Amino acid sequence: MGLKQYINDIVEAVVTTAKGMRITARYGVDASEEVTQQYPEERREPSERFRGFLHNDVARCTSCQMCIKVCPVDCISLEAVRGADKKFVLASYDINIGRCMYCGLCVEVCPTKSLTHTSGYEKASVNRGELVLHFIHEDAAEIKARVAKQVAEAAAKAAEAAKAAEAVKAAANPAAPDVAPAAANKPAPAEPQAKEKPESEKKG
Amino acid sequence: MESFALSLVKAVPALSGVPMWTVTLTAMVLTAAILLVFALTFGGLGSYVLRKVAGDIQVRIGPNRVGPYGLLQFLADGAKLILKEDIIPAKADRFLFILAPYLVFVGSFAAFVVLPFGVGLIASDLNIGVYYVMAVTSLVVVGILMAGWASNNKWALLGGMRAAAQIISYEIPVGMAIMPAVLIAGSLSLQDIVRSQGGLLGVFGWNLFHNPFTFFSFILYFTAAQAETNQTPFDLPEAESELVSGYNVEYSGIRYAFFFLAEFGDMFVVAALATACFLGGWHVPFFHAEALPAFWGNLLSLGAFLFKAFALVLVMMWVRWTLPRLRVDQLMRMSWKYLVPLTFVNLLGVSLWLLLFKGKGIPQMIASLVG
Amino acid sequence: MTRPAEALPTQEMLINMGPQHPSTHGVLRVLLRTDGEVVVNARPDVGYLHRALEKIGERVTYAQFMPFTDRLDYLASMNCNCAYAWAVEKLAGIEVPERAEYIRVIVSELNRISSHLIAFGSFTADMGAFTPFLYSIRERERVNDLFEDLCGNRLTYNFARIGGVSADLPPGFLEKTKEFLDYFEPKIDEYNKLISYNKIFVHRLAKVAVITAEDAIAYGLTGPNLRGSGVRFDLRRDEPYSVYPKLDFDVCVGSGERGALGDCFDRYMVRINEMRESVKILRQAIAQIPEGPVAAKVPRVFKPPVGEAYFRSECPRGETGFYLISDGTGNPSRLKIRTGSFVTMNIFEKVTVGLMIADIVAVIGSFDIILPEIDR
Amino acid sequence: MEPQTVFETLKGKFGDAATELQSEGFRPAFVVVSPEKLPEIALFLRDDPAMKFDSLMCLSGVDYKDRFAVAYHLYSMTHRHAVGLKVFLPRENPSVASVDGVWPAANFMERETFDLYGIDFPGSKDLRRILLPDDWDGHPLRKDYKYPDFYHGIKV
Repeated sequence: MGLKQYINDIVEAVVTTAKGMRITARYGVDASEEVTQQYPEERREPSERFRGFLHNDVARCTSCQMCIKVCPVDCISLEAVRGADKKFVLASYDINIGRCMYCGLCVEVCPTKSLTHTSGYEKASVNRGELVLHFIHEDAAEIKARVAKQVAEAAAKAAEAAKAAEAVKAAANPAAPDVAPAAANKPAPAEPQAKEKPESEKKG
Repeated sequence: MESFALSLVKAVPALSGVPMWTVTLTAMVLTAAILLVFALTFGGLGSYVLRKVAGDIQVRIGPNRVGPYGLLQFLADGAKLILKEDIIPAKADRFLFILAPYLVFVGSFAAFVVLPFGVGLIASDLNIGVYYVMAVTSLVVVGILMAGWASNNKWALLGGMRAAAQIISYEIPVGMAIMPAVLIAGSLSLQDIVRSQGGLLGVFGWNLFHNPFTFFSFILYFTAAQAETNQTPFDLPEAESELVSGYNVEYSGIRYAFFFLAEFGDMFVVAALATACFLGGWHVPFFHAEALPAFWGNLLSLGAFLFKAFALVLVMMWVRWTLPRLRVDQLMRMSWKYLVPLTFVNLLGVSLWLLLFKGKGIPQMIASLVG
Repeated sequence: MTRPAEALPTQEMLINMGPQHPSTHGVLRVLLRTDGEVVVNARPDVGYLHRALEKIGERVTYAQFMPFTDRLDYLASMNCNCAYAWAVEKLAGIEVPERAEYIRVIVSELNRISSHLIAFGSFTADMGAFTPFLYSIRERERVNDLFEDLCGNRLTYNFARIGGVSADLPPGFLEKTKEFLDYFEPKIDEYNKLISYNKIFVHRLAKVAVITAEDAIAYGLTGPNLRGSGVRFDLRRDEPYSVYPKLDFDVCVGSGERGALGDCFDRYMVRINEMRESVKILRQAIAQIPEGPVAAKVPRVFKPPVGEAYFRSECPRGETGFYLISDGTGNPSRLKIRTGSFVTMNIFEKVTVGLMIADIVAVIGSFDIILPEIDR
Repeated sequence: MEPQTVFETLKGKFGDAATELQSEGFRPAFVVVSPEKLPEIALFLRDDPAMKFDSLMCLSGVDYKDRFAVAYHLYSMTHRHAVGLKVFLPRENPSVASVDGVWPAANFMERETFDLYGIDFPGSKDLRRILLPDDWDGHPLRKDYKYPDFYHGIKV
């Protein structure tokens, strides 16, 4: 290592250090460069498309289960029963936001746009159970019972109406075949139930 | 200290009935207490300033929640450190583990004794002041090595070893860089060194401007001292990204606080020494503090001294937040291949200058030419 | 007094660097055998973050796997999203509207900038300079803001879809991107002044962990790590996909300007220079982007024909390849992910012999590995 | 060079060792070779001046339910062409010679395949489990893998 190199090294070290220090000094002095946001007091507005906690507008939900099918982590579960007007009635709709990864696939597929992302992102809890959002606060069993009752009532009514009609018909044409009551007398179906899959299938 | 006690007895007649040694002892304890409080406060406020400076440089805000402008952050931190669980690893060498932080702290705190804070504000004006500072700050290395060894942690051990190599290597350039001031003053006493810089309006008498060699001495001293105090770019003993936290990785709570305070104490000692040796110490520019009544003179000179020292501390922080870290072999190379030869050359230069120009500095020569 | 060597035996020290260590960029564990500070052998031990993504891939449908690609390299989710989408499209032979391709390129390059920013920032932080890290985070935050406007998330974007992208650009996005580019370009020079050419920094990196071009190819290094060794190979140019052929950009390679060709400094500089090239690509893409639909018609129940496809694309951390095997059902029968970081770790043991502990940190930083990509 | 030519060259050079060319629906096309001849074929592909497949892009294990396969995606930095190489292995004791002497890049990927599929690579420099713990039971990417309920007493 020659003397020239030696001195060059020293000069280079001093010059590059000075250059760096000038930049840091500029930022140090210039208070307007500060970018910190004082979080709890200052908040930035989440953007329009922000994917926060999920929210289901249960009034518009048709229990089509698209969201359940598309969810990669199975965080949505719902129970629905067929109501008196043949439409499904939600008995429960739960989203486990502790498991949700906010991918937004469920919102995309929702045909009625009842499932949406809100701008909420703050939640803390000491146990995982609290991280399950219940969108229907009533007890599922109660709803089921009520719907079943409605269905039964409707069925009874329909049967009565059918009977009356039959009576009328019978009066008009006694030879008509007996068909109507069979359709109305089906028991209330509780079939579309998306129960959580067993734990072992969700590894990962 | 006896002389101070004697003057105290003379000034306050009521004390004449008390045995002399009690007065001396009380005075000693009081001085030590004042210095300790100063050191602790500096440690606390220093940490606040460090973080604030870091925040400013890094386009952040820094502490601002506790107290106005976050000024009381250090109290909160201190309370946290005191209340924290004191963990001693099961396989640590308990005795050494407990002893190490105190040694480190004592090493940096003992240096405060000879720092000339003002015209008459010096705990003990030792006639070997500079030498004493160099000696006691070397105690730090024993403590750090002890901490590294006793923690029974490989990272801590590496940190301790690095610290030992580093601090011992950098003692030499530090000592040699400070020699010019000693040569000019002709004394090892810090108070004498400061007094020797009082002429020419209290600015141009500074050793910094004495001649080009002293100017370089200052730069070299500052660089080497940065290494002595384990500041970035020489913070290898606690290199966070390599050694996790180095020698103090196993320490927590109040024991960690001692290392922390010692680090800031060291920072101040280094800055104060630079101030005393190169920046005219407590001399107030364009003003004669010595001529004032004792109280005001001391107050003013104390202010000047602290201002200069703090300014240097700020520069140290500024460097700290700008530069990356050296590697351990480069650190050694820098000391032995660059700083040591350069400080020797500098010392030679200063000596020759003093010999050739009969101890006169450039400003002095200009002054004699002009007037 | 001289001692015989036996009286003062020297022992090699075995140190665990990681899985919890500030500068292993995650949960990498390196088993160091050192002689004092000198590394005799450094053996990487990976797998602490294994999430069985490939197994998950066989369980979920093609479309459902998209959010998992976010988790592949969380600093460059967009790149992984698009890579997966391109792979599936190659498998099924889907034509993607041009606007969608442009959008993909724009987000990929933006994400490349943000990923390289993190690489730069965390690398300097590893080297002991903490300030540039904060500066890089500040710039990255702007990219994140842009992405939040675009797709609603700041880290795991899940933006690409098979056959296109999930949504068109929001109004004002291109203008904001341009604004960001104007703001960002001068910052690169500032970084260079602040740290890249700092004497200490250069000394820490020059001639450390030199990888020759032959080794780099043989060990399968890709991306900036390969180019750092002076191999001018970039998938965007040499195996063009999407609309990259229509864009003009340089392939940055290491030049050995501060030491040897293929050292840590070269790899670092390639990333810095690539940010500039990305800015260049972005400006062109913004100027050229056509109007039109952003997604092709893909049936909701998507079942690609039986076949196998391997698609690789240039991600910030090297080549991310998807090897997809379809058996005609809705789920992939095999979904192999080849990631840059994983293959890069292969050469780690070879290049770290004889370095110092502090250099290990530099090597990890210069490889710019990311653990979720290694462990998948 | 097209995979077709690669296949024909291999056929000419190694005879029946190159068993099949999978091209319909395969991007890139695969040349299926017999596992016994793999080391020589790999060396030939790497060193032949017309081939020069100096880079191993990807090495993957595949479970085709009735048999295993190892797929090698090769690329030539010199000629900028790509080809796939595939060996089929039986379900019982699948084993194929390691190629990490030919392409050092193979080491980690072979370890991964060994880990997740249990395919043995005799001759490898260092064949240990890589992603899973050393005492993990079974090879998870096999189609017949059963998820364990517990690992060291921890519920999985």
